[in-house]
Amino acid sequence: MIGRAVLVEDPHPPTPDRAPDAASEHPPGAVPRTDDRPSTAPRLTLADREALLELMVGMRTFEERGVALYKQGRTPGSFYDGHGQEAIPVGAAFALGPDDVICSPLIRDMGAHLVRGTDLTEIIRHHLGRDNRLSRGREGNVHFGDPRKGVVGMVSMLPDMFVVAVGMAMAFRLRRERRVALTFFGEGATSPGAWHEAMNFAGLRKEPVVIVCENNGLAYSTPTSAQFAVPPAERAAAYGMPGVVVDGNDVEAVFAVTHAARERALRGDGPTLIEARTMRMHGHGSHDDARYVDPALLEAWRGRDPIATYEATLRGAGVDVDAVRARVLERLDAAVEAALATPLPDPAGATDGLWATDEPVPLGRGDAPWSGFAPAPPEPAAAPEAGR
Amino acid sequence: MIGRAVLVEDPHPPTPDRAPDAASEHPPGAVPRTDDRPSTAPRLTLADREALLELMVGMRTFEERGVALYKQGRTPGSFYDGHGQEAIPVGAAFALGPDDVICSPLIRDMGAHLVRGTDLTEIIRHHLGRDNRLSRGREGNVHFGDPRKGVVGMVSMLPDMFVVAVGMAMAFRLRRERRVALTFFGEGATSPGAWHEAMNFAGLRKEPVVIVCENNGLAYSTPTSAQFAVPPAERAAAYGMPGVVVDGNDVEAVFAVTHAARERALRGDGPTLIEARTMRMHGHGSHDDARYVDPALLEAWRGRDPIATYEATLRGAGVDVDAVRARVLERLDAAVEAALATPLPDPAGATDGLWATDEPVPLGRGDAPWSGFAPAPPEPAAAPEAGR
Amino acid sequence: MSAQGAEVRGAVVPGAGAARQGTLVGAASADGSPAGATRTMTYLQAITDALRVEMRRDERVLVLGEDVGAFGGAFKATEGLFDEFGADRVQDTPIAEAAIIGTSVGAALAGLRPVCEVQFADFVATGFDQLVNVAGKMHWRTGLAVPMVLRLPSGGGFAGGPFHSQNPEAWFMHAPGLKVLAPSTPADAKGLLAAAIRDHNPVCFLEHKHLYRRVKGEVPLGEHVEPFVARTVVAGDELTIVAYGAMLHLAVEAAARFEPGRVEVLDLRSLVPLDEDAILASVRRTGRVLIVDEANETCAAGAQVAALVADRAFSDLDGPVRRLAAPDVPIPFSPGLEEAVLPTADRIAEAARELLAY
Amino acid sequence: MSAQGAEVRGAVVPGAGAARQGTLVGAASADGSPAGATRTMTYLQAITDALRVEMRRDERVLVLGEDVGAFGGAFKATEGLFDEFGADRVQDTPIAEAAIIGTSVGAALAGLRPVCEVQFADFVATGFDQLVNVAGKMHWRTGLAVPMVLRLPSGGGFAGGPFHSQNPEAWFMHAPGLKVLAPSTPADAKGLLAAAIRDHNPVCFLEHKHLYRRVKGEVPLGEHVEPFVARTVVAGDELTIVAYGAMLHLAVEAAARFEPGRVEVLDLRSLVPLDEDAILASVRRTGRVLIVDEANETCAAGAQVAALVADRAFSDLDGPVRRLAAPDVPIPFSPGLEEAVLPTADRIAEAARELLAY
Ligand SMILES: Cc1ncc(C[n+]2csc(CCOP(=O)(O)OP(=O)(O)O)c2C)c(N)n1
Ligand SMILES: Cc1ncc(C[n+]2csc(CCOP(=O)(O)OP(=O)(O)O)c2C)c(N)n1
Ligand SMILES: [Mg+2]
Ligand SMILES: [Mg+2]
Repeated sequence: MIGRAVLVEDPHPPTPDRAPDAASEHPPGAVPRTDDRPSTAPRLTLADREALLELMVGMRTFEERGVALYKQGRTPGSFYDGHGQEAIPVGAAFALGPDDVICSPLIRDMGAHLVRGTDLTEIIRHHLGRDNRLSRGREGNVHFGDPRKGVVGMVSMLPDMFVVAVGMAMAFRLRRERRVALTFFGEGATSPGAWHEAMNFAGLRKEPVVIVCENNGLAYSTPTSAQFAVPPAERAAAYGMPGVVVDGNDVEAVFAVTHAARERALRGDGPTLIEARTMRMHGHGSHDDARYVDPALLEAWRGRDPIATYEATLRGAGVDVDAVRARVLERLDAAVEAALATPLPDPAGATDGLWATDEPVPLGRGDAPWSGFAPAPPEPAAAPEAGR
Repeated sequence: MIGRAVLVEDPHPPTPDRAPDAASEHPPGAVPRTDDRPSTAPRLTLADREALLELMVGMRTFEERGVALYKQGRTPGSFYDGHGQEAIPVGAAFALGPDDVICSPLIRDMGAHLVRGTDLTEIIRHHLGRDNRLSRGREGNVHFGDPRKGVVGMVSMLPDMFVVAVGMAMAFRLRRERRVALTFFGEGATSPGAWHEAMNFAGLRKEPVVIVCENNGLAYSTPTSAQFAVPPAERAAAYGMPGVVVDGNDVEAVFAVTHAARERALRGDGPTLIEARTMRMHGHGSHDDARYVDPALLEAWRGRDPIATYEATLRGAGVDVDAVRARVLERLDAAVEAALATPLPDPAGATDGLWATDEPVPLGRGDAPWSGFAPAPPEPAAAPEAGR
Repeated sequence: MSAQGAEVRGAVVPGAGAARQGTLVGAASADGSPAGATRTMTYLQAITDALRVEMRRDERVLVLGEDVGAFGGAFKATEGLFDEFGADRVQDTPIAEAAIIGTSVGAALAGLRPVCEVQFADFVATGFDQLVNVAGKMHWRTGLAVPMVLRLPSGGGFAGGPFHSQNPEAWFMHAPGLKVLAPSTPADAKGLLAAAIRDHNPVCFLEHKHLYRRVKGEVPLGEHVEPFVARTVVAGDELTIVAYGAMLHLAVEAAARFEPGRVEVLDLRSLVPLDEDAILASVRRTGRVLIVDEANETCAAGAQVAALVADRAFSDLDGPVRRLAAPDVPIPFSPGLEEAVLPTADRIAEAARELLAY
Repeated sequence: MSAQGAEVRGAVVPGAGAARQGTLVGAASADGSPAGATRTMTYLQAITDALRVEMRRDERVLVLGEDVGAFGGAFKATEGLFDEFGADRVQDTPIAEAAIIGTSVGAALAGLRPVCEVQFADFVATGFDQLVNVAGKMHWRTGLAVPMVLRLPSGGGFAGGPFHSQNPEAWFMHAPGLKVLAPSTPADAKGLLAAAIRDHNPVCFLEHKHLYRRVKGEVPLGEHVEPFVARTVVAGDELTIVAYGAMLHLAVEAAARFEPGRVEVLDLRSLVPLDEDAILASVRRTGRVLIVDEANETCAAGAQVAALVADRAFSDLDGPVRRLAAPDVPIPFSPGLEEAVLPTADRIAEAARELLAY
């Protein structure tokens, strides 16, 4: 979806002015602070930066359309979006190499699927319950991943896929592969026991896993003050791993800390927990009007919208932001049209594919659009079709 | 079992010389360090100290007999002991008031049952699978507790009863009662997810719970180096609660930190995690010869035996140690004899009592032998018979 | 479906076990509503009403779970309770099912009566250990009662997909020491929940999400408890359809397609204890049985009912013991697929027709 | 009991389904043992042998669990593997069943073939969610295979008490996407475990602790896999006893009390997939069935078998579908109580006698 960016000298080192004024208090209310910008920041070319913007806009535009389709009654079940959190999945996934895996993008992480190059039409088909290669209609809303792109879809139980990611990372370590597993979850997902077990395994065995915790201040209706006593990043030390707080509304900051965490994992130094602080701007899902959120708080965060901010920056750097938006919209329109024209899955096949009968196919390689990666080597074997 | 000690002026403040030379490394190998003796140490009379010794000797003597009965084939199933760890359950339980609950004494905590005054004959009947009021033969080995004494017996799944203890403490808090729940577990039991959930609930809601983690260096065959990256006490901060390391072989030190933790909980300041460092001197159970443990390590720890050390101290203070031992042995002999004369439970009753049909009876009050507690008020209602 | 709900209410006919039915507490209730008064409520409102009435009646009752506080719960079952009873008795918890269940066990041991909510029944797997090993085994092992209720919004039919559609009741049935209830009507939802709260044992209370707002009915005001027994909903002589929860409504719909008096429909209401007498009495009389489960077929509640009938009513059987259940796959998201998997009134009627012709 | 083990080995008689039995791989194996060679092994040794052979054969296979490394596991099932294969392939884990299972899912997705051990099957409840929701549903949802084996030392009979005696297989049977195996003999323990490791799906492997050292038998050396089908262990014409795991031995002992040829004993071996054809073929021929479960009765594997028979073999039945199982209480510790609860050969024989007289 995003072309491989040309390597242009445009280092764009993270500057303190992009890190907003810090308050060490926990959101909601507090403006987050990036306290651990890696000293050797990775380079982002202007094309990279344009790609980052395009991906964030892609996520936002897709989700706005998704809400509309849901409200029109075209999307069965439920719909969730990550409005205002686009910088986190996009920035984090942008730091991944093609062999890395994401296990799994969560409820607010549509952008991560886009970075990896998952086909947008397939995603929409999936959401609409139409026949598709990602889920064959067996799953809906945020429950998908494209194994062909090195992405394993989530399950609902939080944060089960973090545990699975640690297992994938273990396999990479045992086979001495230069790959990491990246996992996403919200701050509320740090409360289940599975989180602790995954953290302990990862920290103890120094698994090459990059842990992105999106602290958006809320877990459904529950504020962080009713979720835990100590913010996630501070808890990382209890597992022998660094915890890093980053401004989750700053896509380049998220990219930089994720890049550093990946480098650390590849060096064999183990996992990093990245706590990306942000705010959930919409309801938990499209069914939730989030009346329980203080409007003033939302208003304050609206001024820090990751896309608007970045757009302003890039416009200043000469990017044709309108063209970016136009490209995104054109792709989306085409994809929605194609998806709506797709039939529902054949009910006759509802029960097939419970059992795997063939030798498992390895996960495929994801797109790795960051210019910092060398030209991509040829593709390995393809990943399996869903449920086949 | 232990008479209420007479209040004698013998403050016996903990002195630095009882805290062994410290090494901050983690056992096995390292000699533990008491880094948080409470500044206002509770007073122990000479009678209290004699009681502490008697309780530790009581545990040791009982368990030695238990091993013998097991090896003679009189004890079905398995047998576990806490040889060398007596100071922890005894010292910790000694700090509890009559209304406090223990939920639950674990695999090395026989001494806690003795402090609460659970009938020794019943305990032996339970171990032997004879009819008894604690378990009616439905449970064996370490799975018992006497609800009449404010003690809830353990389940095997680690550390499930910690979660339950947090719930009991919550009830105390909600009802504004001046009581705490004390829970025990080994360092290995800090790895399951349930531990994290319990820690989070306790720390977040400031439940009046006292958490005693017995770090004996091993979980079955697994050393702490394969269990976690960071010792338990250091992890307490991640839950907003203090973590205290104490010499688990020093009964008075354990008493003192538990007393302080209880006071803190009663003040409404929430839980404390006490990490009592010690060494598992026997196999995991009597079936395990623990060949995997370095003999030199055991030898080193043998010199720090909590009973031998304390005996020497108390002998110097004028306690008739031999009389203590004789009393313990006499009681044990009588109890074993009575237990061996007890019939097996009637198989006809094997399936009764699955359902509770009557209004639940509250837990009873435990013995609180420490002289620091005022004369005990009259007993409230009795607790239910097991399974009836 | 609300029409079906009405049908069920209208069709309650005295049958086997009917003598044991009805409201146990008929006197004027805590909130002063006159004895015998009713109001039309949804299944969901009836649940909230049960919680409110029992919380007023017994101050030991408290509610805990994710988002059950000021927000009123993901399905709004606890709406209004926070305002009335405050944060101590209506507690928002972190996301931690094992702790929700485990601290409830502790609170129950300490004399409270917790009613905890798992946001979707599917998530019970993350707290399963506390439920089956700690709560379920406690009384038999130690004599200590664990009076608590676990509310489990369960079931499919609305594109919830593999993680929001499960019917996990058979897991609980296979774990000794847990009572298991699964109401199909608003009045039963209230009466069984209230009775569960008063029970001295851990009770798994399966509230069918798909009935929450789609089924309405008259519900007694004030105190109302129902016994843990089955109820004959439609009387008939030639075939017994055994169902519970959402399937009950489909069974009634299917039964209505036959001449009156042919097909009997038995609503189990309680799975543990299972009303074996009512099941056997009905099947012995009709000689034919069809057992409907929304859950996955293998080792489901229906398998237990089938095994019971095949053993103890064998000599009265005029045909095979038939079952209709979801096949052994997760519940699919896409509505067409979901419908292909869940039992429907059509399929129930077809199976009934086959059996009647046997 | 080892005498019973011998009896079982001696009594293997060709019956329904027998054609599908036996060693699939008969050629000289990885460790160079000649084709057809066997050695007497305990059930436990056979398990270790399967692990060793499969680990030699396929470097993707790794073992993980609590104390499975240098210590060799609580039951010594992994003894010697650490020395041979090292710490990467024989991993000691922290006490964390969800992580043991969940990281195994991850490793499987990444191309390895983890065999993980839960120290006692009872503890599976603490990792239940990863098993049923992540592992079990994965392939159907996403098309991704999860080739992993969960070894579950299960069952009672040795004063293990309520937390060390469970037979949790029915929970897995009610969770779509998990295969469930329960061998009764050393040869099957090896052959089914090896086949489980080669299978591309998550497999719950129930090793009966009470058989570990008490049952010996000839076990093929080198590679040996068994198909997931039932086996007729004793042939008979008048009654089918369906059993698996430890109960199989009691069933054989009970069958031996009748004249040869009357009582057939079917060893299920695999619960998912369930060999419905073999069960139905046998029952249709004998007309009578007794199903024995060591697990708690309600919704057990036997309930599913009973439901199957009552539906699809109904017209061939000459008597009720009988079951013998543990009643619905936890398994007691004291030996006399435990014996009162678990099925015995006496009780099986008595039930068989009753049925034969029906
Ligand atoms: C184990 C578990 N329990 C409950 C839920 C229901 N649930 C879904 S999303 C959610 C809130 C998640 O909050 P957070 O992790 O902060 O993510 P966010 O929605 O804020 O992105 C809850 C409670 C779940 N998915 N998993
Ligand atoms: C959830 C769970 N998994 C596995 C076990 C098996 N098990 C029993 S004791 C034990 C070791 C416990 O070690 P630790 O907590 O350090 O206590 P210690 O034996 O050293 O006192 C294990 C693994 C268990 N009891 N619970
Ligand atoms: Mg959140
Ligand atoms: Mg230990």
